[in-house]
Amino acid sequence: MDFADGALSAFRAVFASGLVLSSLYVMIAAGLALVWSTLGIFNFAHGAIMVIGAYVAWTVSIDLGLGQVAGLVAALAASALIGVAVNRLLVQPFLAQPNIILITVMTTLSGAFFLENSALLIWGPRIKQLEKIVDGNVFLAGTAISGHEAVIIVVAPLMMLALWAFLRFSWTGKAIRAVAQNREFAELSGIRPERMYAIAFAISAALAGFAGVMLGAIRFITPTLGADPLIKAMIVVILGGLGSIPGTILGAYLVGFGEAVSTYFLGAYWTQAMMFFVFILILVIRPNGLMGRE
Amino acid sequence: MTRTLVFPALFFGALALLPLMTDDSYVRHIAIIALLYAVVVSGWNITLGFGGVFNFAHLALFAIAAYATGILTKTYDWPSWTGIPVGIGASVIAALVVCLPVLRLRGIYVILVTFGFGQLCFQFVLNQRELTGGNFGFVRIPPLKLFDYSFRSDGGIGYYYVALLLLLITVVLIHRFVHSPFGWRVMALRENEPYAVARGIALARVRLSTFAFSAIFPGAAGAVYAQYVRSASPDMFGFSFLTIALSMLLLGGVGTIWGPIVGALVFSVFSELMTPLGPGRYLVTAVVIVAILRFFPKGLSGIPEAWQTWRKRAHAGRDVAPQP
Amino acid sequence: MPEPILNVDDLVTGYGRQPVLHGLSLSVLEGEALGLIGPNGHGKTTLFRTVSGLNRAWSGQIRFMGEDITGLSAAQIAERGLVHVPQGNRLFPQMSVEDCLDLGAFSPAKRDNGAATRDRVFAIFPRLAERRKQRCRTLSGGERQMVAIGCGLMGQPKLLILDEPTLGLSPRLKGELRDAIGAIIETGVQVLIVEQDPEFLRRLTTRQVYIEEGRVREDFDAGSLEHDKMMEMYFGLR
Amino acid sequence: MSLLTVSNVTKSFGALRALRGVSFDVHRGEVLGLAGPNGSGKSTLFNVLTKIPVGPDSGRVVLDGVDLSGLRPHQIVRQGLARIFQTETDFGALTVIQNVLVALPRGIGRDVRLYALNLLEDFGLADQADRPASEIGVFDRKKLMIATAMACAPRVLLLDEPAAGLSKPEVGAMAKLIKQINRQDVAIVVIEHVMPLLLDVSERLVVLDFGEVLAEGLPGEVVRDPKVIEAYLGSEAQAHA
Amino acid sequence: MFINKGLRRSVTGLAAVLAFAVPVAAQDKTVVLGVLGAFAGPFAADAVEGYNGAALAAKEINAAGGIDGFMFEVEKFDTKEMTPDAVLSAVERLKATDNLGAIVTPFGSLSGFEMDYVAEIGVPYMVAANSNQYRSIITEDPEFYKNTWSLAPSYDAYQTELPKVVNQMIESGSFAPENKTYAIIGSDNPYSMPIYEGLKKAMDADGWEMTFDDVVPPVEINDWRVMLSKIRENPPAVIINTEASSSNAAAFMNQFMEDPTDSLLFIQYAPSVPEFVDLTKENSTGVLYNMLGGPISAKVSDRTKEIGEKYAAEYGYDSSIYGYICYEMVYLYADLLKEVGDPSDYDAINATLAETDKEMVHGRVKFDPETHLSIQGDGYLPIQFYQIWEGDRVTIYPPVYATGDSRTPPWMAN
Repeated sequence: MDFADGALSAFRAVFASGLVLSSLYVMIAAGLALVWSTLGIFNFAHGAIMVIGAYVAWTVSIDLGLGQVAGLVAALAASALIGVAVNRLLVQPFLAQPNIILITVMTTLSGAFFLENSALLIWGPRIKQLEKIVDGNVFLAGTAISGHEAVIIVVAPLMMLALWAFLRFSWTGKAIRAVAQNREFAELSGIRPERMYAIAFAISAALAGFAGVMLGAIRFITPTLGADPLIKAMIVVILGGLGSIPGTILGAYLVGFGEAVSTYFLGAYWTQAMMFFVFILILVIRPNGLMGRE
Repeated sequence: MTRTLVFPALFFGALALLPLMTDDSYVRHIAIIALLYAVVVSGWNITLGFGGVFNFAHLALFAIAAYATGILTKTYDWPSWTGIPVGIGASVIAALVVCLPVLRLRGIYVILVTFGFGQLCFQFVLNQRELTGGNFGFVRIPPLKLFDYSFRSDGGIGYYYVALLLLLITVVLIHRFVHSPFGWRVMALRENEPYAVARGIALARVRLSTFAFSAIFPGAAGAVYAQYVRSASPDMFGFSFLTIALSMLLLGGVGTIWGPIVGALVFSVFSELMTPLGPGRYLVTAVVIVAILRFFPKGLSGIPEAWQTWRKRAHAGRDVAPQP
Repeated sequence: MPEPILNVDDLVTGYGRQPVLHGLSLSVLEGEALGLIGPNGHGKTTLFRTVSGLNRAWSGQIRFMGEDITGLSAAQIAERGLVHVPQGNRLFPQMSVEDCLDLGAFSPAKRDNGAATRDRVFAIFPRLAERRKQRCRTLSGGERQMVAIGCGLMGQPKLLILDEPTLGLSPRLKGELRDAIGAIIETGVQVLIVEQDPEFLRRLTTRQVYIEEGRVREDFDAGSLEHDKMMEMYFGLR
Repeated sequence: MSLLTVSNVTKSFGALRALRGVSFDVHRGEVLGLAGPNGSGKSTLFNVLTKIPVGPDSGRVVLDGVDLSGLRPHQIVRQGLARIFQTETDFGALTVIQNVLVALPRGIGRDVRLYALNLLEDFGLADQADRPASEIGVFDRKKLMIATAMACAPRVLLLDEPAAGLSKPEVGAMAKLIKQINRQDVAIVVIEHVMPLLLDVSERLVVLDFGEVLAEGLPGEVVRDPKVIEAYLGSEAQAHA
Repeated sequence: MFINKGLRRSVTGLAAVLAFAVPVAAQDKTVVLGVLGAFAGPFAADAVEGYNGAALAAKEINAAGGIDGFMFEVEKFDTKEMTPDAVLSAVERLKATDNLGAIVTPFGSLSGFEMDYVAEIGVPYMVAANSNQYRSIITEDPEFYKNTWSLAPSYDAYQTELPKVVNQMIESGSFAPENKTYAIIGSDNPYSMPIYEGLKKAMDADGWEMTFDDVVPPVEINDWRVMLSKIRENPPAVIINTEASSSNAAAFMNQFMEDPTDSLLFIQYAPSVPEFVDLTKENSTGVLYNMLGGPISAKVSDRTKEIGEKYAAEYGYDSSIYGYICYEMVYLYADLLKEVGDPSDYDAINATLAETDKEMVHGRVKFDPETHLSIQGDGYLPIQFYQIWEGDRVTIYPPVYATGDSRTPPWMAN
């Protein structure tokens, strides 16, 4: 086989692979980024909320046979509700405490264990499976990818764009940012911070639920489905930096393409360890992320 | 001075007699593990409680010590009594490595970097399958042996006393730490970093020493753990292990000598009692942790104080100023 | 005697267990502009924070336009038209001037008049109109102060509380700002101002109150805050 | 005879130029008052001198012949430049005497506790030595903060509003305390809004405005300087003066 | 020795409290069968199905009046987070259990380290997986581990049998390779690595030439495309993937099918998980996989059919391998108890267990005295090769159990 042709096809595959992975990470990280970049809360229950979203969608669309749309709607509603509960029970009561950072790490971790094991009790340990949104394959830069993944590639950046626009242009979005940037001044402006927290968490959790539904069609759904994506999302939002939705997008594409490129040159074997190494390195060099601010 | 010794003497005296009360190996096993956890969590309390640094690499130190002990005493045939020094050495070196990036970071970033360090170690253990046994774990670590006495004999009672001795040494060391200028410097940095620096406290040196000191305990406990259960597993780098230890620490109360010990012992027994609940026990644990954080932010060791405040308030009516 | 618009009665509050206000009483009468003066660290800012709901009152009562507002949240108090422009003007650093102002009229009832109020703010502070797209953190100190006051006006206040509006401003800017506040007062908004500069207060306010050690020490009638008195208070010189 | 020489120090935060080429000397054994309206850069100057959290953008600070630019914050303290903060600051979980002990340099001698007790005695805090610092009164916390600074064996002591929030009698006591410290051959730079105190203790006065030295000289003269009055009382005030 | 009475009371109290964690055995003629496993976390499905299978068998036996009046009670011994101390706690709970008859379990830990402790207790211990680990421990001192027996066979055949099956396909005409090349992907875990290395050796020995070789880490792999593109640069006749995670393997299957090469695809074990077909749908038609110690196809084995149907009727879904094997373990134990008569006579039961020679759901079980594993091979526990065809799992090897012929995968049809 011609070398140049081989290199080209490899390049295409790396590109397609990077794009699929990045979009996956964008989708998983979107909700996490919302509460992290605006409220500065790192929600370790994010992965577990994804799991619940996927299971609820499974119950409604497959078990009850009500179809994909109903499943998706139910999943979004259920996860948004959980998001509100997480905020109400695990975040709000602790906001006044001085070591809020450690405490919310602990409470959201507890929340994650609660949700994960609730899923185990409710749906059992056997793996479940959601229908793909679109069947068949699509060609991307000469490499085939599944239609479902193509949907993710298109939807994930749109999701981020919508999130960005929401924070940028809507009253509620601006108010959420205001609370994050200067809580007291926001209160004096007539904004109720608790309400903004609740809304931000609801949206964030709904995004997690959506990610769960999308992921549940290409991976098996198990109670621990959320663990790995959570760690990836964590890397993404940290790379992106506090206070920056565009940073999160950049972070996701860097991680995704970085993983694809590293898999090609270093092999899959060392890629994971590399990612953590680079993650730590970046945190040390730029503690506030690549596009982060104080 | 004598009065302050009464409680520790009773505590350790009772624990020293426990094997005479019951030879039930189940009770003994739970007790050994609980004592080792108490040592680990007490060590964590040094960085997290007294030092105020959100060090999430502490359990990784424990795992590193277990692996180091296992690998050197099994693969490289080092005598088993070198286990504890090896564990401490490995743990301290790893702690110094983690501390370097931590010196530059604040808040949540410290949590993330230290957690990331644990994950990096986890990846390393998986990648170095030949050395570490990969994701199945490292097995058949030689048990502790002193002269001709194997600690496995007599139903493992030797391990119980080793663990108890470790805890005793831990309490003594931490007590001395809390009452030493070094300890005060560590706490001063926690209380107000700029002010501490403005009083001539060398941030980097004190932080590095704090990490090194706190690493002694997971190092020793990790070594004994490895020699007792005769196995090390990559799960020791995982979330659930970390959460268990953190729950113990928060349950007991950070920044006190006895809080983490009480937390570790209570939590160990509590979690064992809940075994029949299956996955439901995680639900209970999660609720209990959140409730403790909510209502007793200082943990179990804060309950007497909370009780006194409550009584004072009940007596004094509205005289006590509310806290914002 | 007209009914006070704001009435603070025997207010005690502080931080942690440390009281800062020891039973402070104060009224803002209908139609007057009240100035507060006194040394740093003696409770002026604490008073404002408690009135606007940022701090909790330990005891005592705060009434605004006849309604007891003690214990209401800051947002609820702002909605009622008691708007506090805090000291330090950090604002929303990442937001544009325009967004920042808009958020000043966050409650739905005020949103409707938002555009009109904004035009008024721009009329008072023409410089803000030029910088409407600029991020707050890139503004100069004077401009930030204008935005802060502008935000307060966006809340369509009946009583506007200004905490050291001229902090760190040059004399020229101070003058500009004083004129602007004067213009605001003329539109019928009542003000309560803390200021270090007695001259500034004397020009703007109808009555001044001297606060020390968490209590009202002296009450001056309009214009009686004499230079010598100030020299004494400030420099201990006669 | 200059002990501390500050030459042409500048510091900016983004667009804000907080210090614009500040120069002055502190002489051995003197009390130098540092005045200026709120926001004129006084506290920033202290921060920059002690590098807490960071040093100046440019300019030189020399303490007794030693250039401080290469030193880290804790080394600057050990070199003999200690400061107190504007608000009462302490290590609340530590006892009063431990607050002092952590600040003591090594090599004081064998009985450090006795040394610390003597120091507390000077500040009238010895009877509270074993109470947690968080439990003592405001004035005592303020004195404790100065005591810990003294424990660092400073040659120049920077006091940032030592009288803020104090009652009149306490202000008087503070003035006495400052003079008493000064007698131990410690040069003092004091920022204060309570003018009577400042005028009482200072031998010389430096007035900052907008990050620049506006006036420097004997206190009685400086406060009558029209520029200073204007900076404090507003532009119209000079007409009355 | 003087001991304070109150102290003694409180300590015995603690012991009683601890003992409370252990369910109290009721009647005298109860035999407790323990299932050791993690009932939460990533391995929960294995533990739960092992438990379900065992519980189903016990229920049947009890319904039939028990064994000589002995009634079976199946109990969970939860290894929780699977950390070594949690596994040991579970072992200690077993040890303290009254009337403990035997342990029947898919596996007690991933490393098998619990064997040392179980051996000390002496209770009959039957496992259904992780043969490599158990073998490596047992062969050191088979006599010491006299109570530990594996109903799973040695996994060695995973390393050697593939070339034979491929050659058989070539002979039968369902596979016509252009050349003798292959690509292989290893998964870096102690289970897969020996198989990966063994397969390389076996393929090389059979004259195959390797065109691609990489190892993936034991984590979630969402994208195989880079690797697939490297494989496509030089399309081999056979692609071998030893990925153990069925979720990862399914992703591989789907992504391979996005642009398949003219290669036979073999994925070791992972496609045996029932849901693999759900995740891959028609994409999986044509893929080959194999399994050791799994039940014989229900199409040829009545036993499999019977257990499978009973299990599905009881629990509402199909059993995985562990449901079948743990079910069989309980019946095997019933045989032993009938013969020995005394459930507390561990030595006698272990000795009888060692002599087992019984036809079970996965073939004839007879133990190798050196390794305590079930003997593998024709006439004992077979290695079975399957080809998935439109959701059906067709056994194509060994011929005795075959339910159909191998076919040319659809992507290779032209």
